[in-house]
Order: sequence, then structure tokens, then C-alpha cells
Amino acid sequence: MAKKYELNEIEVWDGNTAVSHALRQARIDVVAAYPITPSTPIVQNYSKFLADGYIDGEFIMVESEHSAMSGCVAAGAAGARTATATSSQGFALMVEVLYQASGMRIPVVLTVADRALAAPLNVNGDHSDMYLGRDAGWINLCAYNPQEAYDLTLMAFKIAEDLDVRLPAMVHQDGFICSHTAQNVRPLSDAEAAKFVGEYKPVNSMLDISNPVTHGVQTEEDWHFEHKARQHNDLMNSKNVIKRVFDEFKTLTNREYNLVDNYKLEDADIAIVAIGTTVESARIAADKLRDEGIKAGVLGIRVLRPFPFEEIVNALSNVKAIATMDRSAPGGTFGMLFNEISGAMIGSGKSPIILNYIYGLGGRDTTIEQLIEIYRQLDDCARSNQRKYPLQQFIGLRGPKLSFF
Amino acid sequence: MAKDIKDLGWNELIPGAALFSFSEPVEDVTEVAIDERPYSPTNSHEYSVGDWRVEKPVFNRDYCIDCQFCWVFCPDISIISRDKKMIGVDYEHCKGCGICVEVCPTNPKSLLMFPEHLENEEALAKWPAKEAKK
Amino acid sequence: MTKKIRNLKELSLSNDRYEGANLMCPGCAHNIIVREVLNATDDPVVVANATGCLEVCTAVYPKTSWDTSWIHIGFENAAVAIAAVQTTYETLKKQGRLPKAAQKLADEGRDIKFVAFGGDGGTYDIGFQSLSGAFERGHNFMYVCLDNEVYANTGGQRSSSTPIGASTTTSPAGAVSYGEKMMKKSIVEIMADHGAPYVAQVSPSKWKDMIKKVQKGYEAKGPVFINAMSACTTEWRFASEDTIAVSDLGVDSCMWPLYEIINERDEHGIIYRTKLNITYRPKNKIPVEEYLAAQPRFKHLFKPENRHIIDLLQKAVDIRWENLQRREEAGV
Amino acid sequence: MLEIRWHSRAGQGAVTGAKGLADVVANTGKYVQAFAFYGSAKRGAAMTAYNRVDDKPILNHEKYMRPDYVLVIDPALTYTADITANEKEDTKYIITTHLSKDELIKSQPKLENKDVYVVDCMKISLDTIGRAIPNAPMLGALIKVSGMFDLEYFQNAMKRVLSKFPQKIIDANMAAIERAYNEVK
Repeated sequence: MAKKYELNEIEVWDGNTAVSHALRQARIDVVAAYPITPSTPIVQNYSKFLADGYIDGEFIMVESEHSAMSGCVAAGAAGARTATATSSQGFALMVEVLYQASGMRIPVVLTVADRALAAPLNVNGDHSDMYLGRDAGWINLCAYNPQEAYDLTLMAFKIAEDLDVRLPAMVHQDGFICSHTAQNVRPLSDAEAAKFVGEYKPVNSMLDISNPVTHGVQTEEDWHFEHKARQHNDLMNSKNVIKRVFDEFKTLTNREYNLVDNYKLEDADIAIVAIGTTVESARIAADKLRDEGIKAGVLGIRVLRPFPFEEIVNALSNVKAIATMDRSAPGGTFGMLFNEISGAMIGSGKSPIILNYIYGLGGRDTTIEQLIEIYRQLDDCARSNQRKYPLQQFIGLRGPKLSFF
Repeated sequence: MAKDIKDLGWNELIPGAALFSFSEPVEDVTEVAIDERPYSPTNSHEYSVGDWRVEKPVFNRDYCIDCQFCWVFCPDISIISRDKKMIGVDYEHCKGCGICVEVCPTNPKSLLMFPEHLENEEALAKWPAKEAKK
Repeated sequence: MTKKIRNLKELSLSNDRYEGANLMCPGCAHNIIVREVLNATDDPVVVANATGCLEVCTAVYPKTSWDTSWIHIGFENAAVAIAAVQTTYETLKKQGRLPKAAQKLADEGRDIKFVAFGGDGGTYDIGFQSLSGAFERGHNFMYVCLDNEVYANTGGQRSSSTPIGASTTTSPAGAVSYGEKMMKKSIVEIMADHGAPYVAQVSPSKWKDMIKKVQKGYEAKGPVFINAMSACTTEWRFASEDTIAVSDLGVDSCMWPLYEIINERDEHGIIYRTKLNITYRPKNKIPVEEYLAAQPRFKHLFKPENRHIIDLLQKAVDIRWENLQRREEAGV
Repeated sequence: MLEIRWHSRAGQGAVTGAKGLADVVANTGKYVQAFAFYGSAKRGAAMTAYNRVDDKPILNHEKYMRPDYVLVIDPALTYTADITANEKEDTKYIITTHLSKDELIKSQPKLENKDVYVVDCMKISLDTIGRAIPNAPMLGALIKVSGMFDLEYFQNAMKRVLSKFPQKIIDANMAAIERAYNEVK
């Protein structure tokens, strides 16, 4: 029986430490993992907890991220609660198996310290890996600070393992900017956390030898479409379970989570839409604009998948100009948020001015000053009801200004 | 399963496309003979590949010594053997590869390939005599 | 619990856990191997399968040919998949959370046996990293390579198991080529060098030898590697009824020698002795040519300009056979 | 908001120092942030670490900082690193050196007319801890210069932060903190 870990009411934890404690408290049966910057400390801490007697389950230090995710999928099929952590190139190596996990409906929890993708090689934070996995059929939860990384990791198990969901879930945090930044975190006690997450409920376990099960079949044109439709349907409907778990968590901790994180949007004329730590920095910028009488707000994407279509449209319905902030090289088109926010607004008959800002690649600092400048451009557009700037701009870039359309 | 599988809509599928071998629990499958198992409709045992054959093996009890070579080398679990005795060929699962005939050591062979359309009685009537040692 | 199998009649009492009406080619050796592996024990078995012929032909929705739990994830991860399933078994057993039926059999000393099947593509090539990692970590499972020396599932491309001189779809024989240029990779020795307690090469045609080795594999503590010759009627291009005959030619020519390597380990896992045993000695070691002649994939080697490859193969086989005997004698 | 920038070499404990300080401050009911700039450089490379302290939750995730305090824990960095970057009018500098304040400013003229404090964290850490890990003495100097906490309160708080270490190491760190507290000028 695992030892109880004594925690303070307030801990000063970086995002990785926070996540590793959430994994410890979730009483995972099998963690299969491979180290990669900046998520490495998560698995290091986890193995230290194991070495010190705080964990009952098993830790398999495998030889690649591909094997890490494969091990989690197989252990999950065998009836284990499983989780792992990764970043960047490791995430890329996992991608094949991410699709297997969701298609086989194994509720693996993957904690991601988001990082740029090579080439050129870069160990710092951006959302390239998150964007690479966004169509993999996983639930995607996004944290902006260490407290949220901890909270969302605990909630991820409860959401993913719900019998109406049974889909894998990722918890994202910005590499270094969150994963290596220590801030105040209020943890749950081990007992509270375990009670909240609950006992693991195996479904179609391979080890139930009286009822042999075949996992990972082949389906061809006669069946593949129906299975993918079922999977998509269940992912779309997982919204209800996510909301329920957010509510239960609020009852327990008084910390509130929503599918989208709205900041001063009720009366906003202009808004920044972002993911990750930038959501919080943007609130500071919004407040500075509000000091000048400009009605600025921030929409943070808390749940990237399933995509919170109605919530986004509701929150932005009266906004005149929107900045969609993509921290990933767009690779020949607009950033993902631009496309998806535009689609959501147009699909609901709205036509605000929407601009796309590519920022912060490879950990490039994103300053309050830059965010203020984005609001000023939005304000300019909103006042004149005219799009006065290119649709896509790169910000914080050395050299001549880069923009398109 | 009440409905035939092929009539199921996307909303009726088992998430993850898991398939089950049996329709009720079988505590120790090695204790339960093939004829007595509660196969699920999704077990390939419930299907037939008999139409793959061009020729079929016909079994002649008269010459069989129950050596079980045909049983062990059959790739398709189509040699029916019970209590160490060879009983016959499962034509639902036999693909007509002919291995059983090749490995049969008796003289004449107790399994021989015949055209698919020929009745087994006719085949047995045509059984060749013992071959002289070469 | 080791099943007593003194003769074929006793083996034939086994209730198969692998089903017909799968979609494998008529005469496929994979099926024969799978049956022998599963029927060698009465303990519960759980299987992982790499992508390949066996996988795509036995689990095509909505049909399964497995009467035992089975998982397929990808081409390159069968070893880690079975290792993780086995790890789950260990931890749930320790925590007292095994499903009832598994717990009951475990109490009777009949722990689940964990087996992975992969073709030579999934084993020698794309799955080698996962396999090597799982062996290094020492998980308790048996990996069975269904070695048909070619990517049969995708239409007959060469693998690192393809023998020199074979014509495949990516190393075809032609006006200026005798086919595959490389010697076959020595997977058995490579796996033995991981320190695995038991490694063996088998042929399904020598059923008794094979069953005995598989049983030793089930008994061993740690990762076990079995390399099974899987004569492929489609890609080796022989008639479907000749699977067993061609396999025997492979064994009797010593192209496919039957042997085992045992790393005897103390309680700390230190190997204090490595033993190699040749488990089958052909009464008459037939020329390699006879084995090659039975398979049209080697047909072009009989042209005068390619005969030197036959000589080369014979030489390689003779040297290897000699070396195996020397290792056996020396007890290393 | 109070902002602090540490200049250090990787391995000298600036990150641990920044996190230890954050830990102590957090337990006074304040909100903290501690982070560092990492590259792929290994032990010995110049690096910077940062603290933010505020009475309300810290939402600012920019790396850009106008520090209230600049802590230099490796003597050579006074000359090789851009320690006055983004300084404010009243930025305070606490610098590890064996020199007197006047000698230091003479050797590094860009510190002229600035609020400079000196302390020999290297010697103190070698004398007390036995290794050149100047983070703990720098914390003692910071506490004195900033008046953030009284010495005893801070020492007791640090004892809790260090509680997983052997008593000998805790004692040595306490001695280092105290000496720097008393010696910083």
C-alpha cells in the first residue's frame, strides 16, 4: 500500500512538479514513459515517488515515445489506468499511436509540456506539438499555469474514463513558460484526490480471460466509417461529461473551469483568442486598455477538443474585432485558431473582423507590450469597422515585417 | 446479439470495435471442446470458407491409423479429432490446401483430394488400392 | 503448469483456441505455428500481434479467430504491447485486482502466459527497437517470430530476413540481378545476446521439437524468443499442400537449423553459462539445392550465370552448421 | 509587483535559490513566480533566473522584466553578462565579489551611480557549505538589503524548504545565510 505524501496547503510548484503529483495521486496502474525536454521532470519525479514508496503501480521506462504510448494503450486494454508525458519530437513519434488510442477507445491520459518541432531543433515552448495531434481524436484540455495543469490532470482521468466517454485525454501546458515556472499551487490531499478521481473501471479487459476480447481489429470500407462516426459522436458529446466534471471539481475546490475561459467579454468590442500562458498575459494587456476606456476582453481556449463551438460563438457574438493567436508555424495557411474561430463565427451568421497573429515560436518571449499593440490594431479596426491590417501577421520577429493577405 | 451485425448502425457499435469470442463467459476455454462453446456471432468459427476450395479432402476411415499428422498440420483447424480418434473433415473451415493428404502416412492414404462437386460416397467408391513399394 | 504431451495423440486432445474461417492463405504455415504455440499449454494465454498477415486475416471486423484475448496496435510495437499487458497482470495481481477467472487460475498455479506474434518485417526490421527494449527490460513473455523471410502481407517485398538470392518484389531477379543481395540477419543470436533465458529456432514440421521448445519458453522466467520457419506458399511460390514438405527440406538441408540457446542465470540475473543445443540433426544433410529447387522464388538461381549464388548459399550453410556444432561441443 | 533577476552559472543554484525564495514568500500569503532561461548549454554556462512577487495572483508570463533587484552570484558575470539590462532608476544590485564596493565600481564603471551592494558569496559558501554554491548566502544578503523578512523568520522558513536534506547541510546553509546577512555592504 502506497505511503501518504504530506503536502502543504500552498506549494510552490512548477507545472511539471504539479502534474507529477497529480499523476501520483491518481493511483495509476501502469506508466510507460520516455524522457524528453521539457516534460522530463514529470517522469523523473514520478519514478522518484515510486522509489520512495508513494506509488503502488508500475513504471516502465521504455526505449521510445512510440513504445511509451503503445505500452499505455496495451496496458489500458488489459484493464489498467495508464498515463504518460511527452513533448515535441517525442509527441511526433507518438502520433501514430495517438490515433490507435482514441480509435481503440483506451482512456490514456497524456500530459504534454508543449514545445516547438524541429527543424531547426528547439527545446522551448510553442504549440506545434499540440497542433500536430489536434485531429487525433483525443480530448484536449489546456492549462495556463501550474495550478491548472495540476487540476486538469486530475480531471482528465475522470473525464477520459467516464463510461460515456472512454476516450484518451491530453493536458497541455506551455513548455518552460509553465512547465518550469514555479508558482503557488494549492493541491488536494492524497485522499481527496483519490476520491475525486475514483477507482478505475476496466472495460473489455484482456485479462478477463473468461470473456476473451479482440482489440485493434481491421475495418475496411464496409465498417471503418461507422466506427469513426461513433468515435466522433462520443468525442463531441464528451462536452457534457467535461462540464459535469468541471462542476464537481468546483464543488470540491471552489476553482472554476469552463469550456472557454472568458475574461471581460460581456461588453467587449475587441478580443484576443489564445491558448496557454498567453491567455493570462493578455488579461493584463486587456486591463491596461480598459484603463483607457477601450473595452478589451480575452477568450482562452480551455477545451480545444471537443471544439466548444457554441460557447465560443456566444462569448464573441458582440465582439467587433478578434485577434486569433496561433503559437505554431502555420505551414502554408492560416493558424488553426484563425480558421476555427472564423468558421465558428461565419457558421453562426456573425461577421466580426478576425485577424491572425503568429507569435512566440520556439519560446520567443511574448510581452505585454506586444499584446497591447495587438489590441490597438483591433481597436483601430473596430472603430472604423474596417479591416486595416493584413489578415495574417507575424509578431516579435526580427527583420522586415512579415504578413500575408 | 438480437440484430444481425450487418444491420447495425454506427450508434449501435461497440466503442473501439472490440470483438468478443463468446456470447457468455467461459471460465477455462481449454476445458471446453469446440462443439460445446458458446461462440459469439462475431467468432470466425461461425463463418464458412468452404467455397474457397476447388478440391476437397475426403476421409476414408478404413485406412486411418489415427496418427494425428493431419490434425497437427492442418492450418485451418478443419480436421475433426475427438479422444485421439480421427473423425472427419470440417468442410465449413477447410480451404482445400491439401496438406492433410500430403502428410497422411498410410498406404493407401486415408485422405485424398477429390473435385469439390463429387459426393463423398462416390469418392470413397473410387478409393485407390494400396500402392506397391517402390 | 506444464502440459504433459508425450505424443501426437496426447497433443490432439487439445481444445484449440484459434479458429477456422480466418482469412489466411490455404496451406499457410503461420496458422500451423499458432496452433502449436497455443496448444502447447493449457494455461490461459493472452496474445499481442504485430501488423502482418496473421493480424489482418484473423481480426477483420466483424470477425475474430481468437478464443483468447488478443491485441493489435501497430506494426512495430507487439513486443512492448505484450510487455505492458504482462506488467498490468503483475501489478493487478499484486494489488489483488485481477478479474475473477484470472485470479482463480492464478491461485491454481496457472498464471496467464503472454505471447507476441510478429512476422519477420515486424520483428527483424520495423519492430526491432521495441523488441530489443522489451528484452533488455526483462519482461516475462514469449515472442514468436513467424519468419517467412518476406513482407508477405504487402505483396512480397524483401526484409532483412530474406536470404541472398531470393527474388522478391523489391529485390526482383532480372536480366542483371540474381535477386536479394544481402545475407539473412542472424536474429536468433542477436536475441540470445540480449541475455534472454531461452531462445530457439523451430519449424512447425518438426512438431515435437517445436512443442518442447515452446513449453521451455513458457516455463522460462524472462523474455523468450522463438524464431519459427513459416514457409509461405504465396511468396515462396510452392503449391499449398507442400508447406510441410518444404519446411522439412529447410530443416534437412540445414538452411533452417533447429537449435536452442539457453542463458543460465542465477537469482540476480547474472548469466553464468550459455549453452547451445542442436535439437535436430538430419540423418542425411541434403544439398541446399534441393531446398531451393522446391521454391520458385529461387528458380533463377539455376541459370548458369547465377549458380555461384547456390554455391555461396551452400558454403554459408556449411560454415554455420559447423559453427553451431562447435558452439554446442564447447558449451558456449 | 516585485521583480528579481538572478545572474548565475548553470549549476550554481540560482534556480534553486529562486525557487527557495518563492517557497518562503508563498507561505507569507503572497503570490510568487520563479523561472529561468534555459538553453541547451550545460553546467558552467551563464544563465539567468527570475522571481516575481505580488499580493495578487501573477498572470504575467512574459520573460521581459524590469528588475527591482539584480542578484549576481558569480563574480565574473559582473563583467561578462549584461547585468544592467532593462534596469529601472532604483534597481538594486547585490553582487558577489571579493572586492570592496568602490573597487568593484572602479572595475566595472557601468555600476557607477547605482544602488550597489557587495558580498562575497563564493567565500561564504566555501567556508560554510564547503562547495561553491553561492545561492544560500545571496538569499541572506537579499533579505538584509530588501528588509523583506527578519533573519530569524527567514531562516526558519528555509529550514522547512530544506527539510529533505541532512541536518548538517541545513545547518551549513543557515550559517551561510546568516554570514551574508551580516556581511553584505
